[in-house]
Amino acid sequence: MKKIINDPVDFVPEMLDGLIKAHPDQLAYTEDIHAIVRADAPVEGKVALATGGGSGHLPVFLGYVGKGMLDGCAVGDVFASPSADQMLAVTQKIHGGKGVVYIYGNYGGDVMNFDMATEMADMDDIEVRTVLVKDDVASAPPEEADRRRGVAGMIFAFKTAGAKADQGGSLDEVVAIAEKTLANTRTMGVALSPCTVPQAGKPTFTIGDDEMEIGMGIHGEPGMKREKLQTADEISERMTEAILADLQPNAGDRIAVMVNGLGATPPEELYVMFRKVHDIFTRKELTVYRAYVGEYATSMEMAGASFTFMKVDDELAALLDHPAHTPFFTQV
Amino acid sequence: MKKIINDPVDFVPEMLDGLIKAHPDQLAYTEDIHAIVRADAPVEGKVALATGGGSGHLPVFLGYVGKGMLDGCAVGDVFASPSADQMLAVTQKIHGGKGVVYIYGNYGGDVMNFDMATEMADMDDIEVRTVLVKDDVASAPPEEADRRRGVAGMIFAFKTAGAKADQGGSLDEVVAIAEKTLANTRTMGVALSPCTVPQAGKPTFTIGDDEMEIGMGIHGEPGMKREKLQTADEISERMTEAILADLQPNAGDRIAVMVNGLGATPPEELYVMFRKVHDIFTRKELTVYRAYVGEYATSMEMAGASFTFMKVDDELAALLDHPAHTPFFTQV
Amino acid sequence: MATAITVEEVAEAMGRVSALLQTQKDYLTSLDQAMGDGDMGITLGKIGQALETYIQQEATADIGKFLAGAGMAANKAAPSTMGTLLATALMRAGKVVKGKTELSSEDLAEIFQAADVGIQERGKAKPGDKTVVDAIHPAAEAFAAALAAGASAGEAAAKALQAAETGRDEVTPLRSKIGRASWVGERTEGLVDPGCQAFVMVFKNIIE
Amino acid sequence: MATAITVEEVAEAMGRVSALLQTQKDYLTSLDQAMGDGDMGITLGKIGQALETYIQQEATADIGKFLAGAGMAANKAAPSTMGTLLATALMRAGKVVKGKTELSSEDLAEIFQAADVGIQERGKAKPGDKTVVDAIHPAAEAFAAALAAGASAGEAAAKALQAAETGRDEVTPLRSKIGRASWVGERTEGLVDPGCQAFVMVFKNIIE
Ligand SMILES: Nc1ncnc2c1ncn2[C@@H]1O[C@H](COP(=O)(O)OP(=O)(O)O)[C@@H](O)[C@H]1O
Ligand SMILES: Nc1ncnc2c1ncn2[C@@H]1O[C@H](COP(=O)(O)OP(=O)(O)O)[C@@H](O)[C@H]1O
Ligand SMILES: [Mg+2]
Ligand SMILES: [Mg+2]
Ligand SMILES: [Mg+2]
Ligand SMILES: [Mg+2]
Repeated sequence: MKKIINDPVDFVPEMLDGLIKAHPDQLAYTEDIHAIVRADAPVEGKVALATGGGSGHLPVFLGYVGKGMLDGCAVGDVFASPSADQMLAVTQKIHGGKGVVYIYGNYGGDVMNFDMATEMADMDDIEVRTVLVKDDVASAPPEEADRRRGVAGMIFAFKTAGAKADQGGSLDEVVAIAEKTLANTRTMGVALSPCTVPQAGKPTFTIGDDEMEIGMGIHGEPGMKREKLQTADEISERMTEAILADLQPNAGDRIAVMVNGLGATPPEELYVMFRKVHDIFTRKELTVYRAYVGEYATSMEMAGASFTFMKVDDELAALLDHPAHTPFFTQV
Repeated sequence: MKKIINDPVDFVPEMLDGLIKAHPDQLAYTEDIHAIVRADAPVEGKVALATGGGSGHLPVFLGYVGKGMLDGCAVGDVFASPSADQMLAVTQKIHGGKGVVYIYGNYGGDVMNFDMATEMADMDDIEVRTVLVKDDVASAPPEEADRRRGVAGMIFAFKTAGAKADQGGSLDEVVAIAEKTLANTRTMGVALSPCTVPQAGKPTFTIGDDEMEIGMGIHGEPGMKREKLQTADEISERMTEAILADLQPNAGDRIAVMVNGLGATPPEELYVMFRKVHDIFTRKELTVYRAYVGEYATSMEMAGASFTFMKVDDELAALLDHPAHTPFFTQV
Repeated sequence: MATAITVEEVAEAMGRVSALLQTQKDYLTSLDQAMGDGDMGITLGKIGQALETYIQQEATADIGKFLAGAGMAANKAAPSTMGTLLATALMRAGKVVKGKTELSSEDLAEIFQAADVGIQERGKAKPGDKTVVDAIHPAAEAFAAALAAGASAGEAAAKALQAAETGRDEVTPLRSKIGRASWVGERTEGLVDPGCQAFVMVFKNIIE
Repeated sequence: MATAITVEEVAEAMGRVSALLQTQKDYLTSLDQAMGDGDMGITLGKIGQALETYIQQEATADIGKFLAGAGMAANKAAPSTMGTLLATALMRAGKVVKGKTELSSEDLAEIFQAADVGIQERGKAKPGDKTVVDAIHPAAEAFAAALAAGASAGEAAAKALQAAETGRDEVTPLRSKIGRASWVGERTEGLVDPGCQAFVMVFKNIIE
């Protein structure tokens, strides 16, 4: 896949520079441009939320930094963790006196560096709590759910926990909401084409013209199974059934649905898939509480999609409905 | 490029069905699902805005139907005009007693069918006014500006004219704003890869792995020139200079900037380009009044980008800032 | 080609054209991909399908009504540039022979001219802009001229086909001046105009 | 390998490793592409670059300080899994020889063990999970055991390399149990673990 870039080494800092210049009222950074915070950080008296991880997933992560969602995030190079230093810088800058919650995906590099940052923040007397996102049902069976990787489901946690913090929730309450959200959230994806890490210069994997990879991760990690490309309805049915088998909702339940494009797949195709999800839900007497169809967590120019379902009760529903305003996510 | 679709013949109706199901509070349709209107149409006492054209450009067109922007749109098959019938159905449904403004791109099929619809609406005593979008500087030289095609610049016209109508503007005033906006708006694009019309089944054009097409249209129409792929900075510089040469702003002018992805190009690359635009503007003492970086007018899974610049005065700036709320565009 | 043509014969010719548009879909698309957006085969194929259905359902002896109805069906099926022009041509043709159950050679000439004028009015292209007008306009003129000179309808049709082909070939080296192809600029020079080619194919099929 | 090692020698070895990481970038990336996200060569290459700069700028006789500083530079340069583990290993190694300007064979064994333990604590992988631990852990053990049995540092290093290679090969047929590769499941069976391979390459380079 061809890219519009300059020297691959400059890709991430140039991208971040562009982002800050495009959203000067919303975003700012510490001394290190990899450590990005809300322009009005710290919000005194509010629990602060931070996330982080590799670049290449926009709007994840920094597209969700703003009112009603995150206070800051540290981003590394493409698909690479930011450093503990950078996470610490974000933590220090956003701390509004009520503690900081880290919500991020279950990836080794990120976990180790956030752990180091937590140890360092502790020396600054900043209370840090961690909620790991492990929503991808394709990455491990239910018995080993702790091993699952974190993908698009994190956005629902940013949204509800961010709303709770915005409403004045305590550190414990915000953490509890993030955990409750993730306990009710599951994701599964499919990829049709690879993506290229700019500095690697060639695609992460190869795939036949008539093939798809069910269960692909958002870094191009091989998925569960390589198969012949199926129709939108077949793919949608399979992913929906796989997630529902894990989530086990009851008839009458309300479920927030995210149909997420991985990069190259156009919104038109996402809506064709959403239609099928909606039909299956209707058949099973499940209600689509809110639909999010678009690009929410990507792998640069990868073609493919993921479905995320979140079972909501009145509390989560209200938090999901709370307004938010960030560079990539505005809800009124 | 692989697609997640069912029978290609059903692509557009299924996509539309998904869209309506995802946004039931915002969108509705007449008897024909190709004729889409605001859920609360008609808004009595407001000038109504309509657009239309082929499918495959989401968020264009129906992503902009909603409060503060459009009242309705008719969409055809992929890259094909809707029928005069469908445009008439939209017109009848959205008419709130103060007339209807058609704002759409300068394409033969669309023009002929909107003209037919206008003739039919006239028989219903609905006053219809037409503003053609001709913003693509690559499609004809300034002397033949009337021949230019309409691309992403139409979104600025939807925004400002929609705001004017939302504020109670008269038919003449809304038309005047649309025309003023477009008189101050120019676009230019570049494509790196083709897209495939589902029913055609193969890419609209072929392009070498190290080539780009400067001036490509959003339907895969060949552009001005096939060249070796350049860096993000070089491409950005060229497109910026070409547009500015046509727009001829003065030092100190405020310009709204849209860096638009055509489909497969990730937001990361768009921000790398925006950074360069911002730098050039700073050098030339131009101010970025507002930045829109993302996918605003696409060609399905085409890789590439377009820049749209709109020179604003106080009036246009205020209309651009007016809130809007549609399925793909929310501004607070 | 008989001198007095009934609605059955019109329907039969339309049926043949419908089949042709569907079988030549990919070829027409490939022409439009070279200098347009690659949808002409798809849209004309759809119109072929719609006309096929229309022929089967419509039962009227009024050739004018039959043609106008076909035009409306065509516009609904695929309102692209060529689709809309074809629809316009059919509607205009229907208008001039409204109420007739048989067509004379002179009626054919009128139909031809109405289609030609309708296309020019709707699309605003002039001869030489390199559009379908450059095939249909000389063809309509040649048909009328041949009839006036005493030729049979069949002979006139042969002359018209020749004129259409010549028209098509004359604009091939030129640059497209209107429509989507005009944006392709100099790269259209030497490429056959898809609309001209479609007209020649369809007309050849009608008169054979 | 001399028995008393100075900071210059440590820096020299680090310089060789830095060069190796940069030249083997593509190879390491290809290993990670097969069962991970394909960034290991990039990140280790960056660390190589950062260490090269670090060596040139840092002037201290304290080997402990020198190693810990290298760890911090490495973490900043590329905090991926392998990068962070390498950084952790360097920091822990620095800690156990803090203040020393010369290293004995016993110091080397301590460094080795501190790196091994540090990696296990930070990454929480156990032997058999198919990670770099399966190369470094047996190597550290073999090095200490050989020294205890009276071998020279050079002989112990050779044994350690052998143990690392064996460890790497023993887990190759297994399925990855932790980290990104664990999500690839059975398809990792038979593929060499990139972390193990990187360790073997680096260690071989150090002792040669
Ligand atoms: N204004 C016009 N008037 C007459 N014919 C036109 C006009 N514009 C384009 N054409 C014809 O239409 C053909 C393309 O048809 P089609 O693919 O349906 O167009 P589009 O995809 O642009 O809607 C051209 O080859 C040309 O012959
Ligand atoms: N938890 C862990 N503990 C120790 N080593 C690990 C762990 N997870 C992964 N590894 C090692 O890291 C290697 C991959 O490194 P790297 O590409 O940097 O990881 P990532 O891209 O996932 O951050 C694996 O081959 C494995 O040897
Ligand atoms: Mg990685
Ligand atoms: Mg078309
Ligand atoms: Mg066309
Ligand atoms: Mg990796």
